[in-house]
Amino acid sequence: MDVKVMFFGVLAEVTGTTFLNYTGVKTLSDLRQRITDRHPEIVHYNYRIAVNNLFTDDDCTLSDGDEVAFLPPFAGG
Amino acid sequence: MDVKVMFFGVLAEVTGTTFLNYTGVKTLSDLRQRITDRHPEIVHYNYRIAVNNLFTDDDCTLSDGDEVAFLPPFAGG
Amino acid sequence: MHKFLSEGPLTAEQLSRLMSLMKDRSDTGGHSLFIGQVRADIVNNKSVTAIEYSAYESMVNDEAESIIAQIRTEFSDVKTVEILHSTGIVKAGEVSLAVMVSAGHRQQAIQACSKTVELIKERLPVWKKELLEDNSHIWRENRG
Amino acid sequence: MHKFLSEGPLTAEQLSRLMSLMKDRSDTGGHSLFIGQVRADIVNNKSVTAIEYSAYESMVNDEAESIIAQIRTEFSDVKTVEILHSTGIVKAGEVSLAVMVSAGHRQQAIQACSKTVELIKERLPVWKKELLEDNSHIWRENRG
Repeated sequence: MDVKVMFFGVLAEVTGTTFLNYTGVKTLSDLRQRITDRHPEIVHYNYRIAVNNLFTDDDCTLSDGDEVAFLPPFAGG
Repeated sequence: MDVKVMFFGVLAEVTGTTFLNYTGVKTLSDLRQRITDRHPEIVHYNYRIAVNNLFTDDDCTLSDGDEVAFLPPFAGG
Repeated sequence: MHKFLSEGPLTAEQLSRLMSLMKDRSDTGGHSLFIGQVRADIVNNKSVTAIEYSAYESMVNDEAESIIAQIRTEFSDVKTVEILHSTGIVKAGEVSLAVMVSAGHRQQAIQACSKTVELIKERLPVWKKELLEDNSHIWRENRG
Repeated sequence: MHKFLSEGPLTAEQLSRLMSLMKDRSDTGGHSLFIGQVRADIVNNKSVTAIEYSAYESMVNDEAESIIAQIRTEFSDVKTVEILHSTGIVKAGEVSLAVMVSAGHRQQAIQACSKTVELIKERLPVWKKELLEDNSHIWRENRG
Protein backbone atom coordinates (compact mmCIF):
# COMPACT_ATOMS: atom_id res chain seq x y z
CA MET A 1 0.00 0.00 0.00
CA ASP A 2 1.13 3.56 -0.70
CA VAL A 3 0.56 5.87 2.26
CA LYS A 4 1.28 9.55 2.95
CA VAL A 5 3.15 10.34 6.14
CA MET A 6 3.07 13.82 7.66
CA PHE A 7 5.11 15.28 10.52
CA PHE A 8 3.99 18.35 12.43
CA GLY A 9 5.43 20.78 14.94
CA VAL A 10 8.71 19.81 16.54
CA LEU A 11 8.60 16.44 14.71
CA ALA A 12 8.81 18.23 11.35
CA GLU A 13 11.87 19.98 12.70
CA VAL A 14 13.67 16.90 14.06
CA THR A 15 12.89 14.72 11.04
CA GLY A 16 13.68 17.57 8.65
CA THR A 17 10.53 16.78 6.71
CA THR A 18 6.80 17.51 6.68
CA PHE A 19 5.65 14.99 4.11
CA LEU A 20 6.86 11.58 2.86
CA ASN A 21 5.36 8.81 0.71
CA TYR A 22 5.91 5.23 1.85
CA THR A 23 5.20 2.33 -0.47
CA GLY A 24 4.53 -1.32 0.33
CA VAL A 25 3.21 -0.65 3.83
CA LYS A 26 0.71 -3.18 5.26
CA THR A 27 0.05 -2.08 8.81
CA LEU A 28 0.59 0.89 11.04
CA SER A 29 3.18 -1.02 13.08
CA ASP A 30 5.15 -1.79 9.88
CA LEU A 31 5.11 1.90 9.07
CA ARG A 32 6.15 2.96 12.56
CA GLN A 33 9.09 0.56 12.43
CA ARG A 34 10.25 1.96 9.09
CA ILE A 35 9.89 5.51 10.33
CA THR A 36 11.80 4.96 13.56
CA ASP A 37 14.54 3.16 11.60
CA ARG A 38 14.85 6.22 9.39
CA HIS A 39 14.32 8.85 12.12
CA PRO A 40 15.47 7.24 15.39
CA GLU A 41 15.41 10.66 17.12
CA ILE A 42 11.59 10.69 17.24
CA VAL A 43 11.51 8.15 20.09
CA HIS A 44 12.53 11.02 22.40
CA TYR A 45 9.32 12.96 21.68
CA ASN A 46 5.73 12.59 22.77
CA TYR A 47 3.32 12.25 19.90
CA ARG A 48 0.07 10.66 18.84
CA ILE A 49 -0.79 9.22 15.45
CA ALA A 50 -3.87 10.04 13.37
CA VAL A 51 -4.89 7.99 10.36
CA ASN A 52 -7.12 10.00 8.02
CA ASN A 53 -7.70 12.62 10.78
CA LEU A 54 -8.69 10.09 13.46
CA PHE A 55 -6.47 9.22 16.41
CA THR A 56 -5.28 5.64 16.30
CA ASP A 57 -3.74 4.08 19.39
CA ASP A 58 -3.55 0.49 18.21
CA ASP A 59 -2.14 -1.20 15.21
CA CYS A 60 -4.32 -1.25 12.12
CA THR A 61 -4.24 -2.25 8.48
CA LEU A 62 -3.48 0.60 6.10
CA SER A 63 -5.06 1.19 2.70
CA ASP A 64 -3.82 2.91 -0.43
CA GLY A 65 -3.87 6.69 -0.03
CA ASP A 66 -4.17 6.66 3.75
CA GLU A 67 -2.80 9.78 5.45
CA VAL A 68 -0.79 9.00 8.59
CA ALA A 69 0.06 12.04 10.70
CA PHE A 70 2.56 12.25 13.58
CA LEU A 71 1.20 14.83 16.01
CA PRO A 72 3.13 16.29 18.96
CA PRO A 73 1.08 17.77 21.83
CA PHE A 74 -1.16 20.53 20.55
CA ALA A 75 -0.51 24.20 21.24
CA GLY A 76 -3.31 26.14 19.61
CA GLY A 77 -4.79 29.38 20.84
CA MET B 1 -32.76 71.46 55.10
CA ASP B 2 -33.36 71.54 51.35
CA VAL B 3 -32.94 68.16 49.71
CA LYS B 4 -33.34 66.84 46.16
CA VAL B 5 -35.54 63.80 45.71
CA MET B 6 -35.28 61.62 42.62
CA PHE B 7 -37.52 58.78 41.44
CA PHE B 8 -36.34 56.19 38.95
CA GLY B 9 -37.83 53.43 36.82
CA VAL B 10 -41.41 52.45 37.63
CA LEU B 11 -41.42 54.91 40.59
CA ALA B 12 -40.96 57.84 38.20
CA GLU B 13 -43.97 56.52 36.33
CA VAL B 14 -46.25 56.02 39.32
CA THR B 15 -45.32 59.30 41.02
CA GLY B 16 -45.42 61.14 37.70
CA THR B 17 -42.15 62.83 38.54
CA THR B 18 -38.39 62.28 38.33
CA PHE B 19 -37.19 65.16 40.47
CA LEU B 20 -38.56 67.18 43.40
CA ASN B 21 -37.11 69.64 45.92
CA TYR B 22 -38.20 69.28 49.53
CA THR B 23 -37.52 72.05 52.02
CA GLY B 24 -37.39 71.93 55.80
CA VAL B 25 -36.52 68.23 56.01
CA LYS B 26 -34.55 67.07 59.06
CA THR B 27 -34.26 63.31 58.74
CA LEU B 28 -34.76 60.59 56.17
CA SER B 29 -37.81 59.30 58.04
CA ASP B 30 -39.37 62.79 57.94
CA LEU B 31 -38.79 62.85 54.22
CA ARG B 32 -40.20 59.35 53.66
CA GLN B 33 -43.33 60.29 55.59
CA ARG B 34 -43.87 63.42 53.48
CA ILE B 35 -43.29 61.47 50.28
CA THR B 36 -45.67 58.63 51.13
CA ASP B 37 -48.29 61.20 52.16
CA ARG B 38 -47.95 62.80 48.75
CA HIS B 39 -47.52 59.56 46.74
CA PRO B 40 -49.29 56.84 48.75
CA GLU B 41 -49.10 54.47 45.76
CA ILE B 42 -45.37 53.91 46.25
CA VAL B 43 -45.96 51.62 49.24
CA HIS B 44 -46.96 48.93 46.73
CA TYR B 45 -43.51 48.89 45.15
CA ASN B 46 -40.16 47.47 46.19
CA TYR B 47 -37.42 50.05 46.35
CA ARG B 48 -34.24 51.01 48.14
CA ILE B 49 -33.06 54.49 49.05
CA ALA B 50 -29.68 56.00 48.29
CA VAL B 51 -28.47 59.23 49.89
CA ASN B 52 -25.73 60.82 47.80
CA ASN B 53 -25.26 57.58 45.83
CA LEU B 54 -24.95 55.36 48.92
CA PHE B 55 -27.62 52.89 49.99
CA THR B 56 -29.18 53.86 53.30
CA ASP B 57 -31.30 51.33 55.16
CA ASP B 58 -31.72 53.22 58.41
CA ASP B 59 -32.89 56.64 59.32
CA CYS B 60 -30.31 59.40 59.12
CA THR B 61 -30.00 63.15 59.41
CA LEU B 62 -30.12 64.99 56.10
CA SER B 63 -28.02 68.00 55.12
CA ASP B 64 -28.59 70.83 52.70
CA GLY B 65 -28.16 69.72 49.11
CA ASP B 66 -28.41 65.99 49.87
CA GLU B 67 -29.63 63.88 46.97
CA VAL B 68 -32.15 61.23 48.02
CA ALA B 69 -32.95 58.66 45.33
CA PHE B 70 -35.79 56.11 45.30
CA LEU B 71 -34.50 53.08 43.42
CA PRO B 72 -36.65 50.15 42.28
CA PRO B 73 -34.86 46.82 41.63
CA PHE B 74 -32.17 47.25 39.00
CA ALA B 75 -32.49 45.95 35.47
CA GLY B 76 -29.28 46.83 33.67
CA GLY B 77 -27.62 44.82 30.91
CA MET C 1 -13.71 60.71 34.47
CA HIS C 2 -14.72 57.52 32.81
CA LYS C 3 -17.92 57.58 30.76
CA PHE C 4 -19.93 54.39 31.16
CA LEU C 5 -23.26 55.44 29.68
CA SER C 6 -24.03 56.11 26.05
CA GLU C 7 -27.27 57.47 24.56
CA GLY C 8 -29.06 55.02 22.24
CA PRO C 9 -27.77 51.66 20.93
CA LEU C 10 -24.05 50.98 21.05
CA THR C 11 -22.74 51.37 17.50
CA ALA C 12 -20.33 49.25 15.47
CA GLU C 13 -17.89 52.17 15.76
CA GLN C 14 -18.08 52.13 19.55
CA LEU C 15 -17.48 48.37 19.62
CA SER C 16 -14.58 48.68 17.19
CA ARG C 17 -13.06 51.44 19.30
CA LEU C 18 -13.39 49.20 22.35
CA MET C 19 -11.63 46.36 20.55
CA SER C 20 -8.91 48.66 19.26
CA LEU C 21 -7.88 49.22 22.91
CA MET C 22 -6.56 45.65 22.83
CA LYS C 23 -3.68 46.68 20.60
CA ASP C 24 -2.11 48.95 23.16
CA ARG C 25 -0.53 46.24 25.26
CA SER C 26 1.83 43.35 24.67
CA ASP C 27 1.45 41.98 28.22
CA THR C 28 -2.11 40.76 27.57
CA GLY C 29 -2.77 37.29 26.20
CA GLY C 30 -6.55 37.17 26.39
CA HIS C 31 -9.47 39.52 25.94
CA SER C 32 -12.98 38.50 26.88
CA LEU C 33 -15.88 40.55 25.55
CA PHE C 34 -19.52 40.33 26.42
CA ILE C 35 -22.06 42.02 24.16
CA GLY C 36 -25.66 42.27 25.32
CA GLN C 37 -28.33 42.66 22.68
CA VAL C 38 -32.07 43.38 22.95
CA ARG C 39 -34.10 40.26 22.15
CA ALA C 40 -37.45 40.32 20.37
CA ASP C 41 -38.99 38.29 23.22
CA ILE C 42 -42.69 37.50 23.32
CA VAL C 43 -44.31 38.92 26.48
CA ASN C 44 -48.05 38.42 27.10
CA ASN C 45 -48.33 37.26 23.47
CA LYS C 46 -46.82 40.53 22.28
CA SER C 47 -43.44 41.06 20.74
CA VAL C 48 -40.85 43.30 22.43
CA THR C 49 -39.91 45.96 19.88
CA ALA C 50 -37.41 47.90 22.02
CA ILE C 51 -36.16 48.52 25.53
CA GLU C 52 -36.06 51.99 27.04
CA TYR C 53 -33.23 52.22 29.55
CA SER C 54 -33.02 54.86 32.24
CA ALA C 55 -30.15 55.33 34.66
CA TYR C 56 -29.05 57.25 37.73
CA GLU C 57 -25.96 58.56 36.03
CA SER C 58 -23.82 59.79 38.92
CA MET C 59 -24.44 56.56 40.84
CA VAL C 60 -23.76 54.46 37.72
CA ASN C 61 -20.36 56.10 37.51
CA ASP C 62 -19.61 55.43 41.20
CA GLU C 63 -20.81 51.82 41.02
CA ALA C 64 -19.00 51.07 37.76
CA GLU C 65 -15.74 52.37 39.24
CA SER C 66 -16.38 50.25 42.31
CA ILE C 67 -17.10 47.13 40.21
CA ILE C 68 -13.87 47.65 38.25
CA ALA C 69 -11.89 48.08 41.48
CA GLN C 70 -13.41 44.88 42.88
CA ILE C 71 -12.59 42.91 39.72
CA ARG C 72 -8.99 44.15 39.70
CA THR C 73 -8.65 43.07 43.34
CA GLU C 74 -10.16 39.63 42.79
CA PHE C 75 -8.34 38.93 39.51
CA SER C 76 -4.73 40.01 39.85
CA ASP C 77 -3.89 39.16 36.22
CA VAL C 78 -6.50 41.61 34.84
CA LYS C 79 -5.02 44.67 33.11
CA THR C 80 -8.11 46.57 31.93
CA VAL C 81 -11.89 46.48 32.38
CA GLU C 82 -14.13 48.48 30.05
CA ILE C 83 -17.89 48.92 30.54
CA LEU C 84 -20.35 50.66 28.19
CA HIS C 85 -24.12 50.67 28.78
CA SER C 86 -26.90 52.27 26.73
CA THR C 87 -29.50 54.71 27.98
CA GLY C 88 -32.69 55.61 26.13
CA ILE C 89 -34.31 53.49 23.46
CA VAL C 90 -32.56 50.42 22.04
CA LYS C 91 -34.50 48.40 19.46
CA ALA C 92 -34.67 44.60 19.28
CA GLY C 93 -31.49 43.36 17.58
CA GLU C 94 -29.46 46.36 18.75
CA VAL C 95 -26.67 46.31 21.33
CA SER C 96 -27.12 47.79 24.82
CA LEU C 97 -24.12 46.52 26.82
CA ALA C 98 -20.45 45.94 26.12
CA VAL C 99 -17.89 44.67 28.63
CA MET C 100 -14.28 44.00 27.74
CA VAL C 101 -11.72 42.53 30.12
CA SER C 102 -8.07 42.10 29.14
CA ALA C 103 -5.73 39.92 31.15
CA GLY C 104 -2.38 38.24 30.91
CA HIS C 105 -3.97 34.81 30.55
CA ARG C 106 -7.25 33.56 29.12
CA GLN C 107 -8.86 32.10 32.23
CA GLN C 108 -8.65 35.30 34.25
CA ALA C 109 -9.95 37.30 31.28
CA ILE C 110 -12.96 35.01 30.83
CA GLN C 111 -13.81 34.63 34.54
CA ALA C 112 -13.37 38.34 35.25
CA CYS C 113 -15.57 39.33 32.29
CA SER C 114 -18.29 36.96 33.42
CA LYS C 115 -18.14 38.31 36.99
CA THR C 116 -18.22 41.90 35.72
CA VAL C 117 -21.41 41.20 33.77
CA GLU C 118 -23.04 39.66 36.87
CA LEU C 119 -22.05 42.66 39.01
CA ILE C 120 -23.42 45.06 36.40
CA LYS C 121 -26.79 43.27 36.50
CA GLU C 122 -26.74 43.30 40.29
CA ARG C 123 -25.35 46.72 41.10
CA LEU C 124 -25.71 49.27 38.27
CA PRO C 125 -28.68 51.58 38.91
CA VAL C 126 -30.25 51.10 35.49
CA TRP C 127 -33.89 50.30 34.70
CA LYS C 128 -35.51 48.79 31.66
CA LYS C 129 -38.93 49.32 30.23
CA GLU C 130 -39.84 46.74 27.58
CA LEU C 131 -41.83 48.40 24.81
CA LEU C 132 -44.35 46.04 23.19
CA GLU C 133 -45.76 46.05 19.67
CA ASP C 134 -49.16 47.38 20.84
CA ASN C 135 -47.48 50.38 22.53
CA SER C 136 -47.97 48.95 26.00
CA HIS C 137 -44.91 48.45 28.21
CA ILE C 138 -43.58 46.35 31.06
CA TRP C 139 -41.02 47.27 33.70
CA ARG C 140 -38.59 44.38 33.88
CA GLU C 141 -36.45 43.44 36.90
CA ASN C 142 -33.24 41.44 36.77
CA ARG C 143 -33.65 38.08 38.38
CA GLY C 144 -30.89 36.28 40.33
CA MET D 1 -17.12 24.34 4.05
CA HIS D 2 -16.29 26.48 7.02
CA LYS D 3 -12.87 28.13 7.05
CA PHE D 4 -11.31 28.14 10.52
CA LEU D 5 -7.71 29.00 9.66
CA SER D 6 -6.38 32.32 8.48
CA GLU D 7 -2.82 33.14 7.32
CA GLY D 8 -1.04 35.70 9.53
CA PRO D 9 -2.49 37.76 12.38
CA LEU D 10 -6.27 38.21 12.56
CA THR D 11 -7.02 41.73 11.37
CA ALA D 12 -9.33 44.40 12.74
CA GLU D 13 -11.46 43.83 9.61
CA GLN D 14 -11.79 40.11 10.35
CA LEU D 15 -12.82 40.86 13.94
CA SER D 16 -15.32 43.50 12.82
CA ARG D 17 -16.78 41.07 10.28
CA LEU D 18 -17.12 38.49 13.06
CA MET D 19 -18.95 41.00 15.26
CA SER D 20 -21.17 42.12 12.41
CA LEU D 21 -22.61 38.57 12.39
CA MET D 22 -24.32 39.50 15.66
CA LYS D 23 -26.71 41.79 13.86
CA ASP D 24 -28.37 39.02 11.90
CA ARG D 25 -30.53 37.70 14.71
CA SER D 26 -33.10 39.09 17.10
CA ASP D 27 -33.36 35.86 19.13
CA THR D 28 -29.91 36.34 20.66
CA GLY D 29 -29.47 38.27 23.89
CA GLY D 30 -25.79 37.68 24.57
CA HIS D 31 -22.58 37.33 22.60
CA SER D 32 -19.38 36.21 24.24
CA LEU D 33 -16.11 36.78 22.41
CA PHE D 34 -12.66 35.58 23.27
CA ILE D 35 -9.67 37.15 21.57
CA GLY D 36 -6.25 35.55 22.03
CA GLN D 37 -3.23 37.75 21.54
CA VAL D 38 0.50 36.94 21.41
CA ARG D 39 2.25 38.09 24.58
CA ALA D 40 5.80 39.44 24.66
CA ASP D 41 6.70 36.90 27.36
CA ILE D 42 10.23 36.55 28.66
CA VAL D 43 11.57 33.00 28.08
CA ASN D 44 15.10 32.08 29.19
CA ASN D 45 15.73 35.82 29.72
CA LYS D 46 14.79 36.50 26.11
CA SER D 47 11.72 38.28 24.83
CA VAL D 48 9.20 36.47 22.60
CA THR D 49 8.95 38.54 19.41
CA ALA D 50 6.41 36.36 17.58
CA ILE D 51 4.76 32.94 17.43
CA GLU D 52 4.87 30.81 14.32
CA TYR D 53 1.76 28.63 14.17
CA SER D 54 1.49 25.51 12.04
CA ALA D 55 -1.63 23.39 11.64
CA TYR D 56 -2.90 20.16 10.18
CA GLU D 57 -5.56 21.90 8.17
CA SER D 58 -7.92 19.08 7.19
CA MET D 59 -7.95 17.77 10.76
CA VAL D 60 -8.43 21.30 12.14
CA ASN D 61 -11.56 21.58 10.04
CA ASP D 62 -12.88 18.21 11.26
CA GLU D 63 -12.08 18.95 14.91
CA ALA D 64 -13.50 22.48 14.79
CA GLU D 65 -16.76 21.15 13.34
CA SER D 66 -16.81 18.49 16.04
CA ILE D 67 -16.16 21.07 18.81
CA ILE D 68 -19.00 23.25 17.50
CA ALA D 69 -21.35 20.24 17.39
CA GLN D 70 -20.42 19.32 20.97
CA ILE D 71 -21.01 22.88 22.21
CA ARG D 72 -24.39 23.06 20.50
CA THR D 73 -25.37 19.78 22.16
CA GLU D 74 -24.20 20.81 25.64
CA PHE D 75 -25.62 24.36 25.47
CA SER D 76 -29.09 24.23 23.96
CA ASP D 77 -29.51 28.02 24.03
CA VAL D 78 -26.48 28.58 21.75
CA LYS D 79 -27.35 29.85 18.26
CA THR D 80 -23.93 30.27 16.61
CA VAL D 81 -20.30 29.41 17.30
CA GLU D 82 -17.54 31.05 15.25
CA ILE D 83 -13.85 30.05 15.43
CA LEU D 84 -10.91 31.72 13.64
CA HIS D 85 -7.28 30.73 14.26
CA SER D 86 -4.09 32.09 12.73
CA THR D 87 -1.42 30.10 10.94
CA GLY D 88 2.07 31.38 10.16
CA ILE D 89 3.80 34.21 11.97
CA VAL D 90 1.91 36.39 14.46
CA LYS D 91 3.96 39.07 16.23
CA ALA D 92 3.71 39.99 19.92
CA GLY D 93 0.67 42.23 20.39
CA GLU D 94 -1.14 40.74 17.38
CA VAL D 95 -4.24 38.55 17.51
CA SER D 96 -4.10 34.80 16.77
CA LEU D 97 -7.48 33.45 17.95
CA ALA D 98 -11.07 34.66 17.90
CA VAL D 99 -14.08 32.75 19.23
CA MET D 100 -17.59 34.16 19.22
CA VAL D 101 -20.60 32.41 20.73
CA SER D 102 -24.11 33.87 20.46
CA ALA D 103 -26.93 32.61 22.63
CA GLY D 104 -30.39 33.54 23.78
CA HIS D 105 -29.15 34.38 27.27
CA ARG D 106 -25.88 35.64 28.69
CA GLN D 107 -24.88 32.72 30.88
CA GLN D 108 -25.00 30.14 28.10
CA ALA D 109 -23.09 32.50 25.78
CA ILE D 110 -20.33 33.04 28.36
CA GLN D 111 -20.04 29.42 29.50
CA ALA D 112 -20.16 28.03 25.97
CA CYS D 113 -17.48 30.49 24.76
CA SER D 114 -15.23 29.55 27.66
CA LYS D 115 -15.71 25.83 26.97
CA THR D 116 -15.04 26.35 23.24
CA VAL D 117 -11.71 28.02 24.02
CA GLU D 118 -10.72 25.13 26.31
CA LEU D 119 -11.65 22.56 23.64
CA ILE D 120 -9.65 24.48 21.01
CA LYS D 121 -6.56 24.35 23.24
CA GLU D 122 -7.13 20.66 23.89
CA ARG D 123 -8.23 19.36 20.52
CA LEU D 124 -7.19 21.58 17.58
CA PRO D 125 -4.09 20.15 15.85
CA VAL D 126 -2.13 23.41 15.92
CA TRP D 127 1.47 23.92 17.05
CA LYS D 128 3.29 27.00 18.20
CA LYS D 129 6.95 27.91 17.90
CA GLU D 130 7.90 30.89 20.04
CA LEU D 131 10.44 33.03 18.21
CA LEU D 132 12.86 34.80 20.56
CA GLU D 133 14.73 38.05 20.11
CA ASP D 134 18.08 36.28 19.50
CA ASN D 135 16.52 34.23 16.65
CA SER D 136 16.38 31.07 18.73
CA HIS D 137 13.02 29.38 19.21
CA ILE D 138 11.07 27.17 21.59
CA TRP D 139 8.27 24.69 20.82
CA ARG D 140 5.53 25.37 23.33
CA GLU D 141 2.91 22.84 24.47
CA ASN D 142 -0.46 23.71 25.95
CA ARG D 143 -0.63 22.74 29.58
CA GLY D 144 -3.79 21.48 31.28
